[in-house]
Amino acid sequence: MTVAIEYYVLLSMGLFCIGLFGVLTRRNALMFLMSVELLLNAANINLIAFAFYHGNLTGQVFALFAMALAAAEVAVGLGIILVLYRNFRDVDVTVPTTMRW
Amino acid sequence: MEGVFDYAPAIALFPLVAFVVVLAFGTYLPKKGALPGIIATGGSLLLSLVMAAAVASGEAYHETLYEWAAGDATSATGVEGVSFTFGLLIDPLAALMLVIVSLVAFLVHVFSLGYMNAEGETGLPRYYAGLGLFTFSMLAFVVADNLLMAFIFFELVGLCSFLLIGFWFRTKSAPSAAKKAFLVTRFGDYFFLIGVVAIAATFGTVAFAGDDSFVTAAETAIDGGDQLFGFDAQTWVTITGLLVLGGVIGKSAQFPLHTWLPDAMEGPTTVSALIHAATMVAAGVYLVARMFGYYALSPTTLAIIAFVGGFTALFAATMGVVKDDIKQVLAYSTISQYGYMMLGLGVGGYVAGVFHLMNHAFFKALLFLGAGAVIVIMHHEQDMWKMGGLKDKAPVTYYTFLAGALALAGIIPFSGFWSKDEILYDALIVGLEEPVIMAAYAMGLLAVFFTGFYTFRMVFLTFHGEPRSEVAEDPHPVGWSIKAPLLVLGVLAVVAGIANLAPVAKLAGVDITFLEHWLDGEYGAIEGLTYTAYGELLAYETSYIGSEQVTVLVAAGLSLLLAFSGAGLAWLLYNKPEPVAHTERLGSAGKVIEDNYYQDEYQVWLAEGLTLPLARAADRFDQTVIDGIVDGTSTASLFGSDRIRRLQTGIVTNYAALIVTGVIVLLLVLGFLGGWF
Amino acid sequence: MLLETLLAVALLGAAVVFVAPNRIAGKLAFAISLVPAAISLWLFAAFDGSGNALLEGDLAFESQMEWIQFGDYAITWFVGVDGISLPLVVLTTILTSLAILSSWTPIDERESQFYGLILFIEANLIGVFVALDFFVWFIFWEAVLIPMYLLIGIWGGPRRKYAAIKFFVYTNVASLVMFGAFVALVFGLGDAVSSFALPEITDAMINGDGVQTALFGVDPTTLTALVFVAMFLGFAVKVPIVPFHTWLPDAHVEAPTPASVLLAGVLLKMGTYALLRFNFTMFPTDVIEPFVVPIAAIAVISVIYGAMLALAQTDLKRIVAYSSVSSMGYVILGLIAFTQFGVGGATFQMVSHGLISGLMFMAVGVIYNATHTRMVTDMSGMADRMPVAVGILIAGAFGYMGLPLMSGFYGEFAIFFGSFGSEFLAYAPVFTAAAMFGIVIVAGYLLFAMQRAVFGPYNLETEYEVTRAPLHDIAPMFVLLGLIIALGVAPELIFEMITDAVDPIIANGGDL
Amino acid sequence: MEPIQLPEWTALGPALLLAATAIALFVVDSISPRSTNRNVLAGIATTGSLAALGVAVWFSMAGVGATGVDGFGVIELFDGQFVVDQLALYFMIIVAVVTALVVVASYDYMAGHTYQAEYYSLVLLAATGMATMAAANSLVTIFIALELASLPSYALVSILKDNRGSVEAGLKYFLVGALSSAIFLYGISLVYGATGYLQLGNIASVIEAGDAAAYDGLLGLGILFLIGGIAFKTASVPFHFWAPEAYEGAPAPISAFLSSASKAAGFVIAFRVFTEAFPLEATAGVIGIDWTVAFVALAIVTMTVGNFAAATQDNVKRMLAYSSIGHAGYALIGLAGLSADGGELVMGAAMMHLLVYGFMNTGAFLFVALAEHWGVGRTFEDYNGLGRRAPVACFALAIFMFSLAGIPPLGGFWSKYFLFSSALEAGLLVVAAALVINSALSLYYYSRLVKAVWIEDPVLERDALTQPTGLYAAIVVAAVMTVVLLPGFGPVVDTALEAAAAIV
Repeated sequence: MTVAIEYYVLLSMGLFCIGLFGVLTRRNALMFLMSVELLLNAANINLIAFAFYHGNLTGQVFALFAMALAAAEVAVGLGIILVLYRNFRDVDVTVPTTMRW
Repeated sequence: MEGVFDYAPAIALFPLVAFVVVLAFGTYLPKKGALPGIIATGGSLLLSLVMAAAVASGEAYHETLYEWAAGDATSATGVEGVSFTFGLLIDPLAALMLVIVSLVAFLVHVFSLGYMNAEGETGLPRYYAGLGLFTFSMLAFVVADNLLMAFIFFELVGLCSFLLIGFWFRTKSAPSAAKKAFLVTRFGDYFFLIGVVAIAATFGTVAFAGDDSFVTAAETAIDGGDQLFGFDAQTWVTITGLLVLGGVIGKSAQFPLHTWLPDAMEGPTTVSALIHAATMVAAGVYLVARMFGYYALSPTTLAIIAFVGGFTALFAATMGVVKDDIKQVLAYSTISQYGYMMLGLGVGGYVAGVFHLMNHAFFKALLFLGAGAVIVIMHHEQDMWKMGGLKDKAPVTYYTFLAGALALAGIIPFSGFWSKDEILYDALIVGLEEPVIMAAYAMGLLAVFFTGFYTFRMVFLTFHGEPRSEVAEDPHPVGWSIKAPLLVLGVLAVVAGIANLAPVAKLAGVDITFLEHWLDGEYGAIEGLTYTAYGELLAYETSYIGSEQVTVLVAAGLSLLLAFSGAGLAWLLYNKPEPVAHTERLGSAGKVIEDNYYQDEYQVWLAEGLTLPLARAADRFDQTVIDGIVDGTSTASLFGSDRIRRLQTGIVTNYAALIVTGVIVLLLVLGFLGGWF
Repeated sequence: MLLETLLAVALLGAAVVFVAPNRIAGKLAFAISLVPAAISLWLFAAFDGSGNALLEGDLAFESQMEWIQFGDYAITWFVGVDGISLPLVVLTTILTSLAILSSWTPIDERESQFYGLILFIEANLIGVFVALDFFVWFIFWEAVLIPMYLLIGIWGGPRRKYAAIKFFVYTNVASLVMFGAFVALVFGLGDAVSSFALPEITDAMINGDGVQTALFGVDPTTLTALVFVAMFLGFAVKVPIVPFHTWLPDAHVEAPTPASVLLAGVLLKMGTYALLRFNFTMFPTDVIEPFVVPIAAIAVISVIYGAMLALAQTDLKRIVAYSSVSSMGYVILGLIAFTQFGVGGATFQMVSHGLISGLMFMAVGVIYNATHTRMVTDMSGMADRMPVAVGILIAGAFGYMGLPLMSGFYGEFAIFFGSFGSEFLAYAPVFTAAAMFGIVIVAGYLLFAMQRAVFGPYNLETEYEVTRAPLHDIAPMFVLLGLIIALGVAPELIFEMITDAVDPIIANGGDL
Repeated sequence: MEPIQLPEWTALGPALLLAATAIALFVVDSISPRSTNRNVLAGIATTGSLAALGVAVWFSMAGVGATGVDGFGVIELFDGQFVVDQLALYFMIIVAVVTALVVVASYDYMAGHTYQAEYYSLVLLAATGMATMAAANSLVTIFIALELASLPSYALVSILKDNRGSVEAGLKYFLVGALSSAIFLYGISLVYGATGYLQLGNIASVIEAGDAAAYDGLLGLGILFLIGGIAFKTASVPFHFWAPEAYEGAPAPISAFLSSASKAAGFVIAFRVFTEAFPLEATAGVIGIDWTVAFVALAIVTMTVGNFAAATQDNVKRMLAYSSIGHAGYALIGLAGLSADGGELVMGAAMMHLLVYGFMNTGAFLFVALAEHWGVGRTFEDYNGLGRRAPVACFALAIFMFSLAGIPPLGGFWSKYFLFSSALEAGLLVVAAALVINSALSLYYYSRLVKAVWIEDPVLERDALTQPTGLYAAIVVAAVMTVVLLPGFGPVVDTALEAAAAIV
């Protein structure tokens, strides 16, 4: 028995919304980053589910790419958060506001 | 004599050359530029006499010399193409005026040697250059063969007037007077220019004479019953005629634009004599005479001219009565006398008007130069109350001045009597039919009394009685350059009347009205520009009291009686060793007159009390409202800018929120439009 | 290629002067500027064109080549002169040379940049007048703004920054409006035109069917009318016409003298020139007709209101600036009259006003150099110390008042004559008479200013001796005065050429 | 016709050259990690970017990707994952030009900084990503290329590790970027769900065949999310929030690089995705609305927000950053004006604008780099009177500013005009009007900068300023190009129109 495609989409959308909620509410940079990972994974769920649904592998392959890229992104992100901490003594993303308006 | 007309342009060009020479090299010339001026005006005088002789031999000259501008413009009367040219028109009128102008100009140049050079004035090249430019412009105006050229030089003499009135620019009053003179005449010229433009646009020509003159065209249009610019031809001719008259009123200092002339006395007295008495002021009257055919087509205009003239004659004469400054008296007298000329022309007395113009030029130049001599004698004192007793100390000045005064007062047999009498006679015979003219005549007549009074008040105060100041006891001697012009003009003031002894002619039946014949084209003339031709155009009815002779006698008797009464009253009041002022006796009327009927006040109020605040209000409006809108737009933009950039709060979480909001908004809009939900 | 040479000399000259040492920049620039002046005079002498450049006239010195093809429209390099533009080109080159000469005294810092910009502006001004492709024209038209902005901004008076940016943004906004409108017009013409060459567009408008395509739901007739209005407004700012004039006094007052000379002398003429070239040449008379009375009314208001504003000023430069507004009103009146004398007189007046206002600004500048004030209220009796400069100032003032036998008179007279008898303009005599009242007010404010500033007892308190101006300050003014009188005495020098180019425009009016 | 027939993969030459240069820089640095030879590093980077530029120009001229008789035709690689046509080459040229300018300028700017090699190689890697974006023809390659461009950019922005501004900029850029790429990826997944394909051409076929009709909401949402991702890359509203801070805080050459090249790369994927994958009419049939509507709205809002926010900035770099947002709005007209019956004019105009923008905006930011190199400060007031000390650079700055404002006689005028005219022709009256109004406003703040350097008097006396060769060279080249593009705009128009015609 296969799960109908709608449920996958609903799942991914739910995940996406959770991620979005995290992005909007988390002030800790790391939490922010994790929320973004949730968003990416929501997309991955979609890709894989649709690949299954459409019967081609494109989506699955792409999901792999996406995961690799997410990892790279995290690497860069962590680097930036590190220097952020060095400069601002904090990882709160709302603290650096020297530039605005 | 035909060929001599080829030299006609030189009459005007001589002084122009003098102007250029003096302007460029005046400082280095002996007499600081007086000599080129004297030579040039002398040359002009000679040539003018030659022209007059040529006209006397039966020639006349009308030639276009230079095309200024031309183009296609269809006039309201259907004439295709228009060309604006410079040309010469030398007919009896112009020839006469040429002689008058060049003669007075020459004499004034000579007089200036004594009046300006001898007094050690600085800036003399400027003075002589101004005189040269003036003489050039005035002569060119006289010979102009079309209205536009006349306007051009009419304006240029105004410029010279400005420059020469303001000769002593380091004072406060002279520049102010110069400005006023130019502005007031400019106001008149505004109407004149509209008139020129209107005439050009209506008839496609601005020529004074010939078959394609605007006078002929206007006649044709009236006869043809044309509609011009929405008016019938007669009305339109009246309107344009009145517009041109605006310039005349300004330049000839007629009411209500007369206020500049008394102020213009701030200029050197020589300038007053030349420009503000004998010639430039005459330009207005001359212009009316020049285009008399046009005015003759419109009885309304003529009546207005006559009325304005009569009114001005009386009005100015009353003001002359109370003035203490010798030049002021003469200035108001000038205004008054030009009023007579206007009256004469307005009643169709073309010859009378021109005759008085000529006589006035001589005797008023004489009086001004005489006044100039007095001023030199008095070490530049102009107040008559500080003079007195000069009769014996300066006999030449006194007797020539007296001759001028007698002419001005209209005492028989001096020149002024003949011409003034003729004007009044012409006014009377028309006035018997036309009530308006009668009123004008009455005012003119009444003015005779005042003329006699102020003239002799001036003579008595200046020359008679005891010296009333130290300088009057120890007068400054004057040289030949002052005396000679006075003598020449004095003789002319006495004898010039011979030119047209109309009353004598009418009473005795002798044919001695030379000027009338001269102007009627018995010698040389241009067709249509003759007294007879004008007479045919005139629509005036005339009638007599009894017979013609009786009327002549009545008119002459009345004016003589009044002149003598005026002079007599002055003799009674002022011919004393120690005369006193009687102004107080006039009561509040005297105050009004002394203040010149508040004419200056209201005109100054118009300029400074009304126009200037209006201008300032406009400026404030401009700065606040109009510029405010411009600046406001920029302020509003920058305010908007300031709001918009506040979106960028600097907090990255807000950015994420805004991004999400943006996407949702887009989603809602697109989804709604696309029907996704 | 003569016109290209003219432009190239000025442009290269600008580049050369820009890098030259400050010490010699002024003299070098003057020497260079003589070349375009000479070329333009030669063009004037050798001019053999006839008719109107936009109306199938026989052009002089024209050249055209491919440039850019975008979509259905070609943009070409297209230049040439006719009887309207050539006098303005000569005016530009001569005025530039003289302006450079008159800058030697007042400009004492960053000279090479200053003179470089002057030459650059000259090139662009020439370009505006010779361009016959819309884009060539527009590029030069806009490029004028940059150097003028810098000239005002760098070498200007105390409020120069405000004035410069106001000038820059305001006139640029106006250009954008006009530009947009014109592009819309060309699109509206549809297939009738394939390039932005002005003669081609004019042909399509006048001889062709005009706008046939509805654009943005606006029907062709309305579109044409809207474009006419938008272009008029765009140019109205440049001219400037009341109520779009407020940038002008600020710009004029703050600009250094030579820039004022060019600003008043040539830049303002760009607006009227463009009005003539575009609004009154390209549009059939039935498009213009509904706007005739409003435009004439605006012209009259400009004349009178501008003059009234001038009356209220005490800064000599401001007086001359507002009087420019007033004078430009005459030009508009002449243009809208749509007669040979009206339009021809307006063109003549452009040249004439260029010379006279240039002269006035130079004279005021010379006095300012000596006294460091322009306030009428501060000065008194300047004629005492600077007789020659003041004499010229007075001559210029009388030129401004339209003294006969100076060029201003002929320009005004021709305009008045042309507009009085105009059958295109309803109530023409009334409008003319109303506008003519300007000649009284102009006399009023100029004489008032003269009386206070140059006459009377000398009592300016300065820490130094006020002396006569040097020859290189005086000489250019004499040249200008000479030209003013020459054109006043012999207007046919250029009027013949102008009317030759104006006639086809009038002929388009049909049996008006 | 070329005498030698190169193998097909060489069509990606420009991108490959950039990648090779990046690797070469790593290698050189690894040879002696302790010493840094700036000349060698900068030389390699410059050579590499110039070589890429040369190759791209050569290909473009030689007719690679051109469909005409004398062209080689469009070259498809890796089963159509990449495609090299005139469009791709055109944008590779832009990227390479900007890269070259930035690299040259960085020689002086980065003097004294650590991580030289890393800096250059990151720049070149990002450039590789951008060049690849130009050629990417599938949502997969597009996403990967996009990330390849983005990740080095994050690092580059925050490369001044001890500079709080730089770090803050990097953080914000990264966070917004991460969010955006997640949204983009999610959009891709939705489009994939609706059509079953990731390759652009295939997506289009599915939509045209009507097979996606059932997923109208899915597809619509997907397209919207794709727009979001693109908007991030092009710094368009509402994804522009990172730009002011990132440009302000980043080293100025990097700001130049991001605002010119990265933006151009963003636009090339936008152009390609929306023309190739979502044919207007067929897509509208599915989602019920023209996607151009979104771009119309975005264009207007973006240009307005950018220009208005720029008008009252005090910080020069920030003003340029907002101006860059405004220009993204202008370029968006290229998409907004597309229509079923063509649109190569409007898209071509946008492409021209991006090219000119590549010169003038890079030049402007490089001037800021120069100012930072001098250490004169960051605000308008700090710039006061620079024209007296450095006339050449300030003259160039004036050229950039006026060109950015779009007034003649500079290159910026043409592209802005063509945008305007094609917007009018496309019937976008409101967009055209917004363009005009914003141009008018932009003149104000651009001329403010000119005013500062040329007109204002310096607040304090300065000593003579140095004239760093690299920065000067880059600025002068950019300025000269900006001017030369006025008379020489004809070829640009032809190339851009041909490139646009390749996909429309």
